[in-house]
Amino acid sequence: MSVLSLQSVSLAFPVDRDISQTRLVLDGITLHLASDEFIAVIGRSGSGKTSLLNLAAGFLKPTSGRVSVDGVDIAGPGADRAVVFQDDALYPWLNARDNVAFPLKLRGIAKGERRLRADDLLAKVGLDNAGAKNIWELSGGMRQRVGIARALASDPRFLLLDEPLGALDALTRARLQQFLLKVWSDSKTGALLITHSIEEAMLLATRVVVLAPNPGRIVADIPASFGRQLLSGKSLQEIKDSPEYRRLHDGLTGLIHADAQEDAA
Amino acid sequence: MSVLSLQSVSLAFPVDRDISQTRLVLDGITLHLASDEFIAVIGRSGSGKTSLLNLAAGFLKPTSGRVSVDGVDIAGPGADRAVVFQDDALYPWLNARDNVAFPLKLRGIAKGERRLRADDLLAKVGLDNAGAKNIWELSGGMRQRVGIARALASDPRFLLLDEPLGALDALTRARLQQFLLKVWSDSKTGALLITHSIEEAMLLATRVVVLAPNPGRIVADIPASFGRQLLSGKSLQEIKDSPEYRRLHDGLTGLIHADAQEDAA
Amino acid sequence: MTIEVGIIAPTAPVEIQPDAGKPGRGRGTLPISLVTIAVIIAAWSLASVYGVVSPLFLPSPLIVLKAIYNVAVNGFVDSTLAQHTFASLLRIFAALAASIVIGIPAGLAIGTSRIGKGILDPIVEFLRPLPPLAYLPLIIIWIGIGEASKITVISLAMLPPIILSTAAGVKSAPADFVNAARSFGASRLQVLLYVILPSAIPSILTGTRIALGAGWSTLVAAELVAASRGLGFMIQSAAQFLVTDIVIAGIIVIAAIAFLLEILARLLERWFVPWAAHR
Amino acid sequence: MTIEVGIIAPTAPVEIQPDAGKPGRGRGTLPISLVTIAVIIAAWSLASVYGVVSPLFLPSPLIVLKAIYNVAVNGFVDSTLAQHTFASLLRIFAALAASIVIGIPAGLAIGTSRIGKGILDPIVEFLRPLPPLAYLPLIIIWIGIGEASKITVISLAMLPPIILSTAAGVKSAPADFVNAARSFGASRLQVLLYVILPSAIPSILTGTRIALGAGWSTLVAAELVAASRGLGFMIQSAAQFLVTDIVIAGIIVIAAIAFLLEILARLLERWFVPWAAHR
Amino acid sequence: ADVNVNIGYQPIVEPSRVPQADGTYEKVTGAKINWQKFDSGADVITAIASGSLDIGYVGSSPLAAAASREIPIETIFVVGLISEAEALAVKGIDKPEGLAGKKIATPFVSTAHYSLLTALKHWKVDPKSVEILNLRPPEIAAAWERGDIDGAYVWDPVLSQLKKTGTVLATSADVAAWGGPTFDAWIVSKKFAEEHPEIVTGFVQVTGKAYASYLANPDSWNATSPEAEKIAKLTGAKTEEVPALLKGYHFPSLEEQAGADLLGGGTAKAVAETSAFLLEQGKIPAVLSDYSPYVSSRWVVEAAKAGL
Ligand SMILES: Nc1ncnc2c1ncn2[C@@H]1O[C@H](COP(=O)(O)OP(=O)(O)OP(=O)(O)O)[C@@H](O)[C@H]1O
Ligand SMILES: Nc1ncnc2c1ncn2[C@@H]1O[C@H](COP(=O)(O)OP(=O)(O)OP(=O)(O)O)[C@@H](O)[C@H]1O
Ligand SMILES: NCCS(=O)(=O)O
Ligand SMILES: [Mg+2]
Ligand SMILES: [Mg+2]
Repeated sequence: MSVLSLQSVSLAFPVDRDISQTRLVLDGITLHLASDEFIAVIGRSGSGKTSLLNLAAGFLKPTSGRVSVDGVDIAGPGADRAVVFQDDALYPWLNARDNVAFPLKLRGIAKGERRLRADDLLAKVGLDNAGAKNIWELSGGMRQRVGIARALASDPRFLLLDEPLGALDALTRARLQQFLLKVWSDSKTGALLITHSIEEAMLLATRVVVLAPNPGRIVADIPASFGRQLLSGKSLQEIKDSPEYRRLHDGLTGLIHADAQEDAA
Repeated sequence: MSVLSLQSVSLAFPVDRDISQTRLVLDGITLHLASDEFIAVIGRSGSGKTSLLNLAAGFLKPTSGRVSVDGVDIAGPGADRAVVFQDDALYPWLNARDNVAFPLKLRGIAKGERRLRADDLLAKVGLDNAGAKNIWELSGGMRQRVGIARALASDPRFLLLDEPLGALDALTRARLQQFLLKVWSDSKTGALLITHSIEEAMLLATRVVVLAPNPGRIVADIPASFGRQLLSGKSLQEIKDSPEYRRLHDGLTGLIHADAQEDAA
Repeated sequence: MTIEVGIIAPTAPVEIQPDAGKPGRGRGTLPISLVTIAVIIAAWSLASVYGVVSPLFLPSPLIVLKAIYNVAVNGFVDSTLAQHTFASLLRIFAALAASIVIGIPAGLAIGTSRIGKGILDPIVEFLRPLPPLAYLPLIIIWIGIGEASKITVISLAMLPPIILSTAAGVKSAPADFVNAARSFGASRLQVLLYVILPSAIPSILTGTRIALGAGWSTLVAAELVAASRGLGFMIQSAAQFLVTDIVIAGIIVIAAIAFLLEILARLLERWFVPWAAHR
Repeated sequence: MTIEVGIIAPTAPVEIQPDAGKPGRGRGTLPISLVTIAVIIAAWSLASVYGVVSPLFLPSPLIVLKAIYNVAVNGFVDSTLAQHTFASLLRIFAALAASIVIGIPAGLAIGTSRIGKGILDPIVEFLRPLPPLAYLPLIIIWIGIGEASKITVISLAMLPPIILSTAAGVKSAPADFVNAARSFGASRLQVLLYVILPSAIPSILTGTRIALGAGWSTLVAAELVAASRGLGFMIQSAAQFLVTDIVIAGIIVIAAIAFLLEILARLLERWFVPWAAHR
Repeated sequence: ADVNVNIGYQPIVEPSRVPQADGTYEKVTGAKINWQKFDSGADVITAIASGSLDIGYVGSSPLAAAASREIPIETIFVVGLISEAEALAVKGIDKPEGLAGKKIATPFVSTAHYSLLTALKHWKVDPKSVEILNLRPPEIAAAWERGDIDGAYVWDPVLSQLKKTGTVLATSADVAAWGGPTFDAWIVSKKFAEEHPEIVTGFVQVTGKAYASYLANPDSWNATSPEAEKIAKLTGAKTEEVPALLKGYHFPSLEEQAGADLLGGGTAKAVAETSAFLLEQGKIPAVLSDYSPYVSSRWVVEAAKAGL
């Protein structure tokens, strides 16, 4: 079992052109993601969720602190941590299928095999017939799903998802939530999911982490088990009606609101 | 009072490089948006919501049918219809404030005045201190809010919003929903909102339009009054607990699901 | 930004037309271009008929046409037009091939690696402004008077635009594209080949088009040295004896070939990087 | 793609350093460039010391340095180095100004308007490959032997890269940017000035840098026209009498000036279009 | 095996173009000849110095410059003394004193440039009082046509173009008489001359023969003659202009070449004087004390011995 760790990590950006001045965006973040965990990160817009994910992915270097996998400091992005981007970041010169097959191509998998696997993944995210489409011919939600399929194709140890379901209608979203949950439990891929939906966080995650802004810091790290309940066949309505669910939902809402009040003060 | 009308509009895209073949994306859409209305469009990913908005905005020409404002065919995009884009489309060479002030600049408003109004709008979307920030220094949700503020700055007769709150956390989202509702009711700006949240559609719109895919067509156009209730001071919980609300919610969910079943058949 | 089917071209006059959504690439610019060319030729004819410019320096279109025919059939300075053209085309293409083979990797190195940039930058910046007429003697001394020296002179003119455009193209590759690839385990080479290179291709094509123009305009200088064939050689020989009709004929042939190559380049662009129009 | 503070440069060797997030623009390339230049000069010295190339054609760095000193103090062909340089700089800058004033609007017209493209395309495509050595007599017939003709020759070399890059920059402006502006009521002119032009600026800057190189490399040809001063004229005069040290001195001066201008261009780029690195 | 010979020529109208066109050089020397065209003597010198050329055609000015820089070359044949082929044509000036303040164009560093400066010296006109412009021949024609210049020291065919509307103030024949002869010559790289003396002799022999044939009956090389056509074809000149262009040079016979006025002594002196003049003009850094190593009458003598 692998663990992705952020230890006392902080991150500062320079203030505009004045590179001698910096603004602290993340402060003292410590977070461990084991490969059997599903962590959801929620927090207000601008609280540093994307920055946190960028650190875990290796796109940003922390100003202080360590980011490591199994104790070894990461040296930038790597095949063990696949990312689904907030802005899809699909390659316009490849069609939808080839975008999904891209991680397979990197591993030298043969063309026919690539095609099969990519089409399979596309079908799983509900895009059965979109393989030959150009990226600019896809709708916003379709692009997000291609991005998810592409990250899964790379078969990573950790999956880092930045609001991957943000542009989807309720039904498609619910289906993809189920799908992600299944991928996670089947393949033992540790997942770090950034979402703005408290409900989504609760239904998928084994732990919900709350980030408060200015500077971004972890104000709560709460275990949850609704995802496992869902997987074990419990109905959504049943789960949502349970007192634990209601309690946690209210608690998390309160945490984010509290932080907003403090903000206003 | 103005009306933005789509009459028997259909839209076809060429199939990849083979320009002799086309695929119908929207079929026989008729929709009238009066300036005291707030229409929410929901529908599955890829059902043609963005395409519909692009037609109304004048970014796309219909393959057949008419798009008009007060009976006059539109000749492309115009200052009467301001757009909030699904992918923000903010100008990277302008900072947040100047992006918001851009429509004011187009109208020749003096610099000082522009600045005041832009800062005011930024504050209203919860970005009090982000005016001087570069676009690439903003988080995804911050960018969306700048896009909303920019569209409002142009003081349009119709506001066309493509999933404007998709990247926002629940709290920020609720605040902005309130804000949009207030803008709409204060300024008599007709609003066309594309959203993937049935709840959001119901809470804001005076009419909820459901789009079914392949080809995109309107399968329901249902009046709603929860927004007015909210404005008149009724509490959110009270509204959500009302039987009308539950009924409509279930109805809309059913409509989208139905369409999905048909899809699978 | 190009006129696409069904899309109201953002800056074209926007009129909703009955055939708006129909397939077709929008009205072309060819008719307007043909009119422009006709106007220019007419003006030229008038200028020579009314003797605005002495025929010694601006022979009429008809005389130039005759000269082209004559060179094509009887030749000039010992070779026919086809032979001159062929000789020059060989040099241009050899130089183009060399510039691409050297320039694109160099541009990639400058754009992607600090060390590459550190080493190549001063070299490129030094080569860029060199006037061919100044270094011609040095080229002769170093590589003699054979084909190699002519191709080198042309290449030296073609390299900088290709290198600069490649480097600029690399810089325009979105960081997320690179990040994505690396998070899927791409090696540095794979990032280069599969992400940075494709991102840079539109820019490289623009650079290549600029380079081709630069190459042609260096042709006369390159063929000043010990050529016995070539359009530049032909033009130069004619110029020395004031045979202006042949000079203009040569210029027109060069322009015509360059024009054809440009059309080819645009077709390639449309075919191979359709996505460039959709960024 | 440039190395930004706190960002692991996607293609730079990725090592997490203790000072990683600290302000600073990453390690510069200057030291490497200086080493490169030193290596080249060393190789050059060795080549001349060991007589690999006859000193007549590759004088040692020391001799060239002396030549530079000598031309600076005593002059060559009746003018000092400062006078030659100043004369050429004036021509280059006048030509640059003219090319920018003509080329950017022309590029915008080609990129944004069907009629503009139809009219200008054939003209630009015709001008692009023209060899200056061939059209010099025509230039003289039309605009005489004064400064104007020299500036015209340089401008003709500078225009195509500027026009092409501007047009390419226009095409790279995302359609949504234009759509947004139009939906806020921008007139065509406003779209052009406030959206398309800024989008095209990174590309225009690249074009201008290519153009400057092309301008310098046309200098000798331009100064074939009745110049009595100028670096090109100096080089040409020296080359004819095999005064190779002066030729190389001239080349070095040109390269040095071009290098300074390039640095200036990059600073301008970094200062005025910081967003280009964040697309 | 065949010897490869690289010969650099200039597109100048002179009798040796005929055997060049006929392939006579190849036949007589038995070597494989690679003819390369150059537009100026300076480039020919560079090519010889680089080892790319064995034999080349240059004017006296570049020859003097090359010798002064001690490039290992040898003058083997004086093509011709430039006489009417180069001249100072002017418009609206009737005496040398009238040149002051006028614009006179000439291709810098050429034989014409040298002649112009020599003529001014002879007339005691201060060169600084004349505005001397650097233009190549086609550009001179254009500038004259436009009225931008008042005169030019240049060669044919541009010269005859200027003569149509101007007057001649001095020709190179005059300048030669005033002590500033200019001429064109064939040179050989010393290394090649040592390795293949027989080829050099053969080359001089064929060239001399062509000259003799022209000198024997100049008028038969008229506009419709095959000779004129061959010359035109190789140079780009118009066939009808060839006879006049041929008359612009004084072509010495092999016997004359060997004499004291030319390769036998006069040429070395002329090169020395040209060099001194170039030094005075600041064009070359130094002159040699003796230019005779760069001139040799050996080849014309041997060629003459071998008979025509
Ligand atoms: N430029 C285009 N060329 C071809 N097909 C296109 C193009 N743009 C959109 N489409 C197709 O039209 C359909 C509708 O797309 P649209 O973007 O309108 O969907 P949407 O309802 O906005 O979806 P989402 O909620 O995912 O954003 C999709 O099937 C898409 O593939
Ligand atoms: N390149 C940058 N330079 C300077 N500041 C930055 C940069 N990127 C992000 N920031 C700042 O860091 C803070 C956190 O940004 P981040 O994108 O991590 O937020 P987020 O939690 O993902 O928000 P959202 O939910 O809106 O996407 C913001 O205040 C933002 O302005
Ligand atoms: N007529 C002689 C020309 S040149 O060799 O001096 O260039
Ligand atoms: Mg984010
Ligand atoms: Mg959409």
